[in-house]
Amino acid sequence: MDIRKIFQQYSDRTSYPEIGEDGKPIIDLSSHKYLKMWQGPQHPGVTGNMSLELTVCGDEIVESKTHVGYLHRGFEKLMERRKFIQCFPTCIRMCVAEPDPNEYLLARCVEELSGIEVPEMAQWLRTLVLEMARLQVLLRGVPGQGGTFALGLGYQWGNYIRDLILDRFEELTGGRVYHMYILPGGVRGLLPDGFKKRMEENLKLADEFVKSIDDLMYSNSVFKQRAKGLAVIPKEYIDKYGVYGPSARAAGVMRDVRKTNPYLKYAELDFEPYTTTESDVYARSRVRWYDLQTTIDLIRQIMAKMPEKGEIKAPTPNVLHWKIPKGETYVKCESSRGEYGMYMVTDGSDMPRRVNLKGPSYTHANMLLEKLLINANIADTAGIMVSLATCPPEIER
Amino acid sequence: MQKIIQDIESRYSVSEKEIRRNNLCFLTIPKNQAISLVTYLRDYQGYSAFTLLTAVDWIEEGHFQLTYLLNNPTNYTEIGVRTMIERDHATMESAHHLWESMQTYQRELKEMFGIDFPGSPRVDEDFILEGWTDIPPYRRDFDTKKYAEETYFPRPGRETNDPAEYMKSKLFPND
Amino acid sequence: MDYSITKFLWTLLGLFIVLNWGMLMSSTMRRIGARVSGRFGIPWYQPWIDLTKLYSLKSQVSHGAMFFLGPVFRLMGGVGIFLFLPIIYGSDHWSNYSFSGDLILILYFQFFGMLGMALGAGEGGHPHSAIGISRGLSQFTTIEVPMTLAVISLAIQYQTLSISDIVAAQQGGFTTWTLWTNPLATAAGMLSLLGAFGHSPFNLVKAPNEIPIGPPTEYHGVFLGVLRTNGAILHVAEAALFMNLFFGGATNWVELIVKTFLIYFWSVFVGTVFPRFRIEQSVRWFLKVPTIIGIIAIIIFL
Amino acid sequence: MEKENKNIPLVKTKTFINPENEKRSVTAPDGSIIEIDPIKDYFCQDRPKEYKVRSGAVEKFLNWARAESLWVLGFGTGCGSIEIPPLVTPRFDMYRYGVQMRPTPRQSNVFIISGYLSVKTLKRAIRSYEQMPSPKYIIALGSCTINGGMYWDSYNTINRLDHYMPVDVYIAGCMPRPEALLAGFAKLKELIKAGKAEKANEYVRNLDWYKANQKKIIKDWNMPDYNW
Amino acid sequence: MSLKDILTPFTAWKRVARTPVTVRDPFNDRPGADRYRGFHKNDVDTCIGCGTCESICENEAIDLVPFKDPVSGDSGLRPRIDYGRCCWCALCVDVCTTNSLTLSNEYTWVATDPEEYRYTPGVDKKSWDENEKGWKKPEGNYEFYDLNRVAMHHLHPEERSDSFIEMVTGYSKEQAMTEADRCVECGICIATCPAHMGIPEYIKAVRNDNMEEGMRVLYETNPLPEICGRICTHKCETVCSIGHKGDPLSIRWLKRYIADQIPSDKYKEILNTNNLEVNDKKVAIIGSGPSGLSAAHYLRLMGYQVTIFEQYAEAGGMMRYGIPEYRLPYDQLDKDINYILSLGVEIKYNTRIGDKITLADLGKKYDAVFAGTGLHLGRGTGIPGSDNEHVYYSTDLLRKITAGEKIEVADSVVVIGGGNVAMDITRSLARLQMKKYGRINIIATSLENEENMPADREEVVEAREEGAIIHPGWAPQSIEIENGVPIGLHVVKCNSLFDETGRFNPQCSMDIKEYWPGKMVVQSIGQGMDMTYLSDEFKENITFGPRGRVQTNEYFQTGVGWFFMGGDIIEGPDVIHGIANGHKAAVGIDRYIQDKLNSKQ
Repeated sequence: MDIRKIFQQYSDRTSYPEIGEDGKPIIDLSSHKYLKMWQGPQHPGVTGNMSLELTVCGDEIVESKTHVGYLHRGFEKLMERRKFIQCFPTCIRMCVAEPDPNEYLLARCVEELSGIEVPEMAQWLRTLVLEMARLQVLLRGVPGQGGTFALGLGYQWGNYIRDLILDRFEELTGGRVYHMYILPGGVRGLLPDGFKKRMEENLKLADEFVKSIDDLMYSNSVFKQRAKGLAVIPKEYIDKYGVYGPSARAAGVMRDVRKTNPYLKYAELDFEPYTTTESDVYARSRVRWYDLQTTIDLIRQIMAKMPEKGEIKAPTPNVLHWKIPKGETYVKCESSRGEYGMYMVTDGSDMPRRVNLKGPSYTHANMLLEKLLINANIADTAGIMVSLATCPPEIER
Repeated sequence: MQKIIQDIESRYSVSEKEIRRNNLCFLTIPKNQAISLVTYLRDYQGYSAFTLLTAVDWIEEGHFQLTYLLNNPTNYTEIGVRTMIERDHATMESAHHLWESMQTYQRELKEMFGIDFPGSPRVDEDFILEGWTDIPPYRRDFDTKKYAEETYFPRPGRETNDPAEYMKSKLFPND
Repeated sequence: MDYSITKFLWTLLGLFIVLNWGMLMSSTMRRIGARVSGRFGIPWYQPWIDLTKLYSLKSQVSHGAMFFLGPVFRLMGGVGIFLFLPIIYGSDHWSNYSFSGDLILILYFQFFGMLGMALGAGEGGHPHSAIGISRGLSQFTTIEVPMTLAVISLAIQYQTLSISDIVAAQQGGFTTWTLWTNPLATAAGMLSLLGAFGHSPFNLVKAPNEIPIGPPTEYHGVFLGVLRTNGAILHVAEAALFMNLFFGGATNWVELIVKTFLIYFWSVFVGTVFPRFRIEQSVRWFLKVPTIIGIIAIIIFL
Repeated sequence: MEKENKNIPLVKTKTFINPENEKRSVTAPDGSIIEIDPIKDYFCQDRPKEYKVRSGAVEKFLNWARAESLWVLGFGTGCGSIEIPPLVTPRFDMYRYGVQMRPTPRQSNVFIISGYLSVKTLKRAIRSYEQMPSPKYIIALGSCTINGGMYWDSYNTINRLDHYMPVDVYIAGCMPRPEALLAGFAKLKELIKAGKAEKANEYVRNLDWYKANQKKIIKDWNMPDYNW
Repeated sequence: MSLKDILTPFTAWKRVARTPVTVRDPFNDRPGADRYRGFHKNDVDTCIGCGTCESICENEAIDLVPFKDPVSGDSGLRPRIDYGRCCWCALCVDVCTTNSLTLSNEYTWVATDPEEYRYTPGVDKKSWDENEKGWKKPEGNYEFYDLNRVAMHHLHPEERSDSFIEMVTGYSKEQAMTEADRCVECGICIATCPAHMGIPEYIKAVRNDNMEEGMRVLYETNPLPEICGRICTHKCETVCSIGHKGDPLSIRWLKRYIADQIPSDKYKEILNTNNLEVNDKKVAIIGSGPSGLSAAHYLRLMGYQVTIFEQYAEAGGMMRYGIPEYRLPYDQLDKDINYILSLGVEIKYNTRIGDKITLADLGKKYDAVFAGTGLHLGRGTGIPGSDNEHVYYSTDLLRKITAGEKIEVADSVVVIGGGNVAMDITRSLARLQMKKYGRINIIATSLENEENMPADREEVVEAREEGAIIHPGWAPQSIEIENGVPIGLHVVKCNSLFDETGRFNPQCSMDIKEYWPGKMVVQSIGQGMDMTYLSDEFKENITFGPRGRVQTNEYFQTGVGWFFMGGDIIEGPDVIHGIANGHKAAVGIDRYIQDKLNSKQ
């Protein structure tokens, strides 16, 4: 008798609960077989401020609903009553963890609709800032995957280096979290003296971190047991559910805007995003780990290739009453989570008619997460959420 | 891009087209053809990835603009399908059968703009707001500043002066 | 003075020392863990402040009588182990109430605390408590299996169920420790100890980012203070138990402190660098590796 | 100042109760029909009580213990929560100051309102706050808690936190840096040691005013007035 | 699960021996970066209270609160920041017109009272006021608005030096919109403009390409936009907030641009003056200069029957007879004047008050009289030789040029004076010389040195471009006369003009001498007024101030109730002052008449 088979027989409950005729699971709470359980918003395992309404049977989730809106500030509405320049401080707060793509996208939308060319130097600086932003997110996000499985050590190390990167941001942009660096037409300053040297020191630490996180997490038997085979995203889900960035690349589908629709200076940089096909939590985390290395390498490349001096800002009309002709556009860039896009409609006035931000979390955290959580263990909700890199503020904005 | 647009124009009545970049264009289509075009693009033209669905409130003209933005993951181009729907009792055909992620967008539009998508799953559930009783907040006729000032409590003690007015009142009060 | 009263007072003094050592040990462990992270960590006296604060809080919630009794039962689990454990070998004052069959009783007390917690936390009504308890009970059952196997192996080896006797049998210097005489039982025991201390990868009961924080979710103030008191006692007592069973016991306090520290550090050593198992993985693991080792340990001595 | 605020007229709005929480009769598993009132059954309905301030050296000693053992509720209500991880990680390490994170409100005594509160979060924040045992303290992090900050004209975020929850310490900034938050903790410790951090009792005393303000904006009030 | 996977994680323990990386003293060990955006600082002395910080702030975090009494070019307000709103984006710093607002790199502010978080940087003392680090506007070509004004196209000196055609071509639409775009709409200029024109409003109209709206704004305060758009002394531009960092806005040219865009036949329609009411009250106006026309315009809008008495054959006063055509073409002048006349203003040319009609007659016939008779008499230097008949006054010459009278311009000319009128006559005579002789030989000299010359800078520059020689800093001593004709001017070096008390007291070095030959000498050192129409009975009731100027109340009402005076005779030579006086006098006259009516009833 194969003991393994008996275990599997009892652990495989994919057909559980029964599915009714309307395609929905039959869940009778009064049968005392199921328990309704909320995770979040006050829950350390939930990324950011959102909540999951789980129906569990034992430790297993049979139905899940995500509830968002705890961070809704109505940005898109607020931006409709702000001038273009005033949108910037507002806009960057749409995603707290990685605010720079917001800045870039809004600036790009404005530039594209009003036809402004950005100077060379500013483009390099923008690329640098975007990569630095990716670096600081990944330094938190990569070990954060271990954190969801209670391996907090890597998170501690990563966060320290992230803090150092934030110091570099502070030097360069004047802000620690909200940088307000990219403005329409260009950026707000050149590299300070000695920046490259200090950055290189930090990158060395990051290199060491990459190595040690590999030892700690990816070669960790327990982590492998937890993460491998968990929450597999089949390839056909990529388009159906809208899967972007590292999550799609873990499924073997190349989705990286930096490569497919190069923007800024990415066409001049040499990099190859990593893809794999396992598509489980481990693979997604591993893709991010490779991304981290790519990013470190890219920052080195950028710092080597960028010119020393140059114009940082193209002249713009007076920002106090800048009117942009009627039009609409969609621009996108690659955030650490995937394709990050902004759709802007202008109507010829000095305020945008409509701004819509599309972050990958919008699809990841709603339909995809709900789908992946079914038949998962309660213990894995946090791991799955983090592996999809959900960022609630970009869902509800 | 041009080829696809010509192809679409031969099949659907495109009333307006705007080519923004060589990989992005917007087409305006009558309401009843929109879902058909989206399906066509998805199934026959390779626009299999759905990027976003959003609405724009053209209150002056009395209609909502719905934009379905589709992405072609093989040649990396994007087509925005725009359609205009009546602002009063706004209703649109649901497209949740095309992409799973669509129902989230439709839920959001229902809540934020009040556009109904009959048949879309969970479309009536609260998505972002909770217990909202005012008009849908993303509509242009909803004044968020006024609402905020009436509902929340702005801290008193703020007063400002317009430089021109202030100088006028101080320097030549009799004018 | 009556012997029983002096005995009781000595035991209380022992309990007090163990409590304080337990708290110092926990803060020290946290400081060591913080060092690996690159931090300083809490001050060494932090547990005392926390405890003072917790006892100063008054409860505002009531979930019924069992809710109050939960921490008390839990405390009884910890104190119970201590009470029947000869913590210093050969000392009349510090041998507590150990008797010839104390090993069995202590195994029972190990479970007792968890059961008490189950009763109390279940009354709390919080789903996290319920899930935590169900996890805790199932995990603890499986922890007990290798543990019991190791104890059985020892019992066969030393032909006794008295801890004092087991310690006595090891008093021939370093090499007579069970660690060397019965390494397999030691291995089984130490592996099950990982589960008993509740550090990663077996901290499923409290699991802060899954079911924060398990059974004690609803407990606060004095209740939490009691639970923390218990934690301090329990950790030292369990470590002392293993010290007695496998590491030759202690003949003085210094030895006790060093040995319990090292035994406790073993779980921290593992816990710091491993993530947490899922419950079924944990159960499976305990039923696999330590159990097999334990069975072999028994077979060898049969 | 507190009195002055109370003169602001409050608009009565209809209170909505989630259907799940309405009074209704249900069939029990054994077939009998029972009346349930979830709000009454699930929650406690007593008014909160002020915690007793002892006098003299005892209170001083306890205050010292409270100040040196600040347990922070791990509830990131807004963007400010992005600066909490640096505090618990090596760079700033707030543990060395006796500040620790707790995952459940029952065991916390400091609530960091990290930035703006949307109406939906406010409801949860109030509930979490009320579940915390007294003495409890609120640190308001960032400008949004003072006068609305960035989101002063948003229809979904509150402007002034002190109308809904009693705030002990305010920290200006958007975001305030971790150091500012540490300074906030230092200030809070100072207040507690001086016996001045009595805002939790103030909340109890002015409960009706706070509740009226809260109910004015939380229309879907499907929880009891007092829920500890 | 391999053994390696179990053992490798333990390598993490090697970190236990490392020193913690924690910042030991977080409050002092890690100050903000040099560019950190911390709390606000404001240099209140540099700040002009323009309020651009307030208008760019998306959070309405900035209030302008009074700091001191306003003066020209400084609103006296200073920004007060509400840290319950601020988001430290530093857009206010980048947009600041004077670079006075900066951010320090301090960032810790903990308080128990939320009301504390409103403060006026620079006024309320804070610990970070002396902090030099922090965010400042980035160096380099980083501006939120264009600091350089759109250059106005002038005719080339060679093209213009022999003709009287207008030398300034005016803005094209594109140029005007670009220039208008630079405005930050602070409104500081309004107070400095004597007429208090709604400058930001009409610039906004230019930006929006809404000329009709612009026209309406202009006519609210200024009925002579074409004229003002060309020859206004644009005091507004001296205080323009953009001027602190870059070129001030070309407010004058934008005004001209608006007026130029509207054809004269559209005026009535745009300004809605087709059917003006007429009441039975009559007002007489003496002189059709800017103040007279302005008063006439506003009185007419109020419904009064207005009659202007003009001593010359054409209306316009000094604007026509004092300003050469290349600066103010007559057709543009006529455009403004004709519009005012077309409103129903009656004008009597060649009618000099004091000759046939006396002021007293007017007082009887009309309900009120306004005199804007201006300064059109030349003032002499009084130096030896200045009584020669070939020593001219500039006013006389300019008038003759306008009237088309023949002027015998000599082939070498010396002009005494460094004001705008001196430049006008210099350049006019240069043009005549060019026409007659084909070359220019004209010298202008002034007491003031180069920096302090009263003429507008551009006038001096243009005059030099056209070939005139300008020698500032010389005091005329005597005119050399030979055969009854001047042949030259003796001057000495002038060192300073005013003594310590500020009185006019020129100090000259008599040993540094110069002699400039010239067969024609023109005196242009100021103008005097002709007050002969004021008979003694009036003079009793009218108070005179220093330099013979009449003292009036704020509505330009003299001691004689029905008699109002305004313009250059009150304020000195300046078109825009004249216009402002006329407007205000019109209000005063209206009040006076209404009061009289009310008291009768």
